Amino acid sequence: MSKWSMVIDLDKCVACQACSIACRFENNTPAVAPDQAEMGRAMRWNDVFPMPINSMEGSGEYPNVKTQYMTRPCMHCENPPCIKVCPVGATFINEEGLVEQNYARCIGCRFCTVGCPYGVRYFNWFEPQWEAPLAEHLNPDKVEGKGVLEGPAVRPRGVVEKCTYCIHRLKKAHAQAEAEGRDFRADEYVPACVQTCTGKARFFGDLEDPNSAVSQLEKNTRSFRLLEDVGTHPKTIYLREG
Amino acid sequence: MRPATSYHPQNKNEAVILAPVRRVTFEERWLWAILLGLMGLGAYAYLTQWNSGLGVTGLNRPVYWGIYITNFVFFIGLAHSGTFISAILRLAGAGWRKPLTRAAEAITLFSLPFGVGSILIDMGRPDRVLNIMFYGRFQSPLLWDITAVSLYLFSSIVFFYLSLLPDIALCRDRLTEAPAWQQKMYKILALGWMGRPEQFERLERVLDGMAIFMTLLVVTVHTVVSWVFGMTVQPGWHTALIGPFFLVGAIFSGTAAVVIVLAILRRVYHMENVLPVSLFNSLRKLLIVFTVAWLYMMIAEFLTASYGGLADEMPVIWQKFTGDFAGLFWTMALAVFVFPILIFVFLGKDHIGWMVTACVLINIGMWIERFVVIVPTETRPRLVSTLMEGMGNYTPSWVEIAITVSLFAGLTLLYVVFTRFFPIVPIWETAEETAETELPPVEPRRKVFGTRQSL
Amino acid sequence: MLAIDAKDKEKIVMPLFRTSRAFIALVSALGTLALIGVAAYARQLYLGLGVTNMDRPVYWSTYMVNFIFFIGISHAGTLISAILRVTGAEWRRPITRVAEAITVFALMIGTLQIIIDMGRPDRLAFTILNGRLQSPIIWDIVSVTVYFLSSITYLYLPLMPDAAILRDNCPPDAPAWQVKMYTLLALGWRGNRAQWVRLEKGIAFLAVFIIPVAISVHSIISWILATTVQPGWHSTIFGPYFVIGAIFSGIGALFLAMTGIRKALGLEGYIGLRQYRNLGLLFLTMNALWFYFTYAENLGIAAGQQPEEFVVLAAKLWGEFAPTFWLMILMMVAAFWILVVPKLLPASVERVAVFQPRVAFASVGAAVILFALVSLSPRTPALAALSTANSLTLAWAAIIALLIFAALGVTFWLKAHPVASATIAGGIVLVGMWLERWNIILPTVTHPRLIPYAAYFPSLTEGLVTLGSLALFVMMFVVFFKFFPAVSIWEVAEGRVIEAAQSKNIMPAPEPSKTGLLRPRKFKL
Amino acid sequence: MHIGELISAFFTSDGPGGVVVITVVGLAAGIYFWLIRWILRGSEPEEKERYRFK
Repeated sequence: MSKWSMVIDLDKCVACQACSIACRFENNTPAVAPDQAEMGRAMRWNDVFPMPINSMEGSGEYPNVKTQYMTRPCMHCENPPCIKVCPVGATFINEEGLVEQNYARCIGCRFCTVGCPYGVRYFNWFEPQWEAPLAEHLNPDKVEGKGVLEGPAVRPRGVVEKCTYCIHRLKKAHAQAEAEGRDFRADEYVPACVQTCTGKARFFGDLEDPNSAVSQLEKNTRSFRLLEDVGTHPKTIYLREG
Repeated sequence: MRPATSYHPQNKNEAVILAPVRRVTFEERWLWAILLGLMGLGAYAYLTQWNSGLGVTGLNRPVYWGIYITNFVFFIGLAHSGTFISAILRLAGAGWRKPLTRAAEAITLFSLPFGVGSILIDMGRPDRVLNIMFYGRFQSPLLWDITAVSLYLFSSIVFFYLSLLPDIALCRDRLTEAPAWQQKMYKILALGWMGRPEQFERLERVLDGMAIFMTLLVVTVHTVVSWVFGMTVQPGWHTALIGPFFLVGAIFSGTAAVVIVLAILRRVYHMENVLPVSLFNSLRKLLIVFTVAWLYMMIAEFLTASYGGLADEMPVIWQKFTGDFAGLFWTMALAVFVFPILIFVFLGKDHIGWMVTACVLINIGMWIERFVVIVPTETRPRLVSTLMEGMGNYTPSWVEIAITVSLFAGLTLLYVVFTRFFPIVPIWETAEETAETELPPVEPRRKVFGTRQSL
Repeated sequence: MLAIDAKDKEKIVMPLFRTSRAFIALVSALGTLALIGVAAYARQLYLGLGVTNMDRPVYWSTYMVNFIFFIGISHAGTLISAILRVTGAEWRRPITRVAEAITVFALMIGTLQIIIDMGRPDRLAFTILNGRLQSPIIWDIVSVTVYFLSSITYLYLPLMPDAAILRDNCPPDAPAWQVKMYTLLALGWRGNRAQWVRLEKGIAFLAVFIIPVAISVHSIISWILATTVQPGWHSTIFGPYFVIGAIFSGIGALFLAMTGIRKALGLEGYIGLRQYRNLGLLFLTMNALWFYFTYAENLGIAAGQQPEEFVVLAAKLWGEFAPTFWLMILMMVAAFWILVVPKLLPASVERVAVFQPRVAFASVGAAVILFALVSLSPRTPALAALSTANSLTLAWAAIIALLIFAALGVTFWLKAHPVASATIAGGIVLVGMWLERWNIILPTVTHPRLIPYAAYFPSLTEGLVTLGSLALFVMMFVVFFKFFPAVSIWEVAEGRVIEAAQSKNIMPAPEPSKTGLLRPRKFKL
Repeated sequence: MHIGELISAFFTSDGPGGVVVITVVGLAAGIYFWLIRWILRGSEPEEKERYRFK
């Protein structure tokens, strides 16, 4: 009944990585040892990296060097190549258009990680652990049920995980609305990275409701999506600089 | 009460073939010990991986699939040699295939479990493997893969067992001085095979029918294994040719494995007249055709991909030709095409030593070829800049190497133990028929059996 | 003076000197068709390619389909004469000449199509003068000419002994020029041992040489399409896919030619059921391989669902190319059915009442009516109850069931007439393969990445030229076999000698070859 | 329910895939078991009589 989407305005983004850190704390993604990070096993659901568009030609010689950065949460595609290949249905698209991840069912075959053209998925190579102080401050929220484990609950070893637009916040907002006996309003649910963005560069909302900020910005001339020629129809929209 | 003796076709090399089944030499025990040791090493490596997670391997992001999946494809490819030799050549009625059918089918039978095993080793949560049965989604190529490979494993066990049946009965009746439990095993496994002409007739008909089914199965299994890569949208994998390409590669490396095994059997068990040199010459012709077919597939793939020059595909191709995997790619090209075709054409005739070297080169090359198809695509994803400077390379850890070595050791161990208990060359098939004229290849054969041993 | 078996002489040599009225009527009919084609081409040459219905973006269409189709047919010769000669299949002997003739004439007509398709045919020499090797068209020109020259020699070499036989055995009233032609073609062939040994060596070498050339010809033609970045073409499977399709349509053409020659010249004694059965088995393997490659190609695109590629695939499956695509699939399935099911169904099934031809025709009629109902009718109340999608699916399922029913009805007639069923299968496959090339070229060309969609339907000129080139192909074929023996006399005679030898003495089971003694090697390996 | 949706649900929903795997392998097991019994029953004397009466 709704299609959640996120717009990131690269003109206002200062690449301060606040969104990346907020996402890691919100979703209990484990920090890995330096040698593991070097092998590329660091967990950064909301990665910040140089702009792929013109990064081929480099960004000029010193001193007039110019690099552009972009942050890349999960695209929550409408035609996701990862869901097609999952043999056990551990990753699926729910009726709200979010690509969810059931950590209780994932068998760790890593077909989805290899199938995703954006490289959005991460794998728990080892049993996740946190140093002493961090261990107490894990996010207690849980989205669990019989044979279902989603949301920020600490994931076991050997399963794939990815940004889920903070699915636990959506579930909590729904529960809240139900408790108060009114129907759910779209602006009650905002992922952690949108909430903490210092430059107010991130907008979140329902694409299906025409006057939400996201649908307005989608029609903006500066808007573009990543890898549109692959046919995945991503729902995370970017606004070009300048 | 069934009559006392059963009938067995007369075969002049029977003594030579049954020799290894009778005596167990001391070196064999040594060999078994070494192989078991290697497998123990592999088991230990897998145990560390089981306890502490896949982190112990060299896999990382974005290289999620590495040596384990290469092993998976390689061993399933190896498994096609048995079925190809016995089923397709049985259909084509090539008489020269008879002595080597069981040796080839044994490779199929013993390499398939290790192929399936290396998928389980590669899984992050092996304890949840039953989820596939409860929540299987048939849209995923992995499900096609599991159905095809388990059906193929099951059918090749039955196909192997059926062609072994008359020989088990022969062992049951001939090897009277074997230890008691071995005799009992023969009696059970022979299922009361009497060797009556009607039974042989039905066995031939069933084997012919199964040969057709197995040929179709060979084609489907390896195409489905390649579609695990073909169905994604990754630049190096999403090519339509990946099906036939893997199929030709599988049959090619399988036939090379058959030649190696036959040469070893011939030398160790002195079966010079059972496995004549003419056998190796016909295999040589077959291998020449496959080497050229394999080169044709490589040209078809890389010419179309590199000529088109799409922005996503080129990084993967440069990665193979000149990038990190150039060394591997060109050694593979030499090992699989250049040296073998030279050896086969100029040196291979009547010379088994050269044939074996070429085939060993081919199999090493094919293992590298699977590796070079799988890993470079992962190191160059479409959004290349998502990789930080250190990422995008892959060095296997000791765990992966130990497990790979133990897989090969397991295959040889199963093979050696099998030759100890069962005749490796089908005695009933290579029995002297009345002079069988060389009928045109496609004529349906009705064979009349040789002089029957009187009651 | 070369002797010839009396029966062969009567059956093969005599017809070459009698011109029946039926032959003249056939040649004149084909001649007029060919002339109409030439006239249409002359008009196109004079007025320009505008007379065809090609436009932007449809720059390649019917002529390109014809080009691939005819070069495809030419692979019949390679498969039968070369591959079977190399593998030593005895049953190929009577049909090698027919196959090689198809190769040569199909190649001529194929290259003609390219010239017809060119905007400035008078500048053809530029491809030689300033040809660029990077372009696949130049590879194509090189490979087709090599293939054309080698297939002409491959046709001529076995023809030399036959020409010598004809030279020595032609009847007294034979026209002088014909005898002189045979003497010239025989090049003084005396048939002594040295000449035979060299001829056998020559043919053996050519057989081995022509196979890679033929495979490279059709792969290069497929790479003309595959090396572009057009959505439907840029797929790596095109190489082997086109080669398999070519051999497949080659066998279909061979079936038609064999039956035609057999009926016209009464060669039942030479081209027997054994040829049809063995060629039928090759036909089935190629049919199965063709289905495998088509499935592999389209499944990859269907699973990847990349927008440009999927648009082309959707056009084929349920878009405007659905009729031709599904017609092609129906034809290939029918060809497979014709040659497989008669062998499988046990004779006892024939007594069941449902498998009668009249039941078959009834169910075909019902299927056609239902098809008309589905495709033309507005929403009839009967179907309104179910949602349109459901009713359409059910209707199509009913049509398919009726067609299978009809096919079952015809099976026993097919079983009774193996030669006729093989020819029907061959004819169906030829049309099917022409449609297959149509379904590969047109959907991609009409659905480019940026330019809006453009419909295409062949114009009258293209139709006439296609018809004309087909008539020309058949006319060349008929005229050739008016002057040269349809069955190579010496090969059949040699085959008879081998067969006699084989049946008399008993060949022992394969002993280890004498040459099997291991030659000492320098490297002690 | 649209037939097309039924078919796509069969492929995409999690559950029927496992059933397909088990039925395929189970069917093969049954067929092979019957085949081996059929082979071993070859030319048993009483077998012949039963055929003749039918």
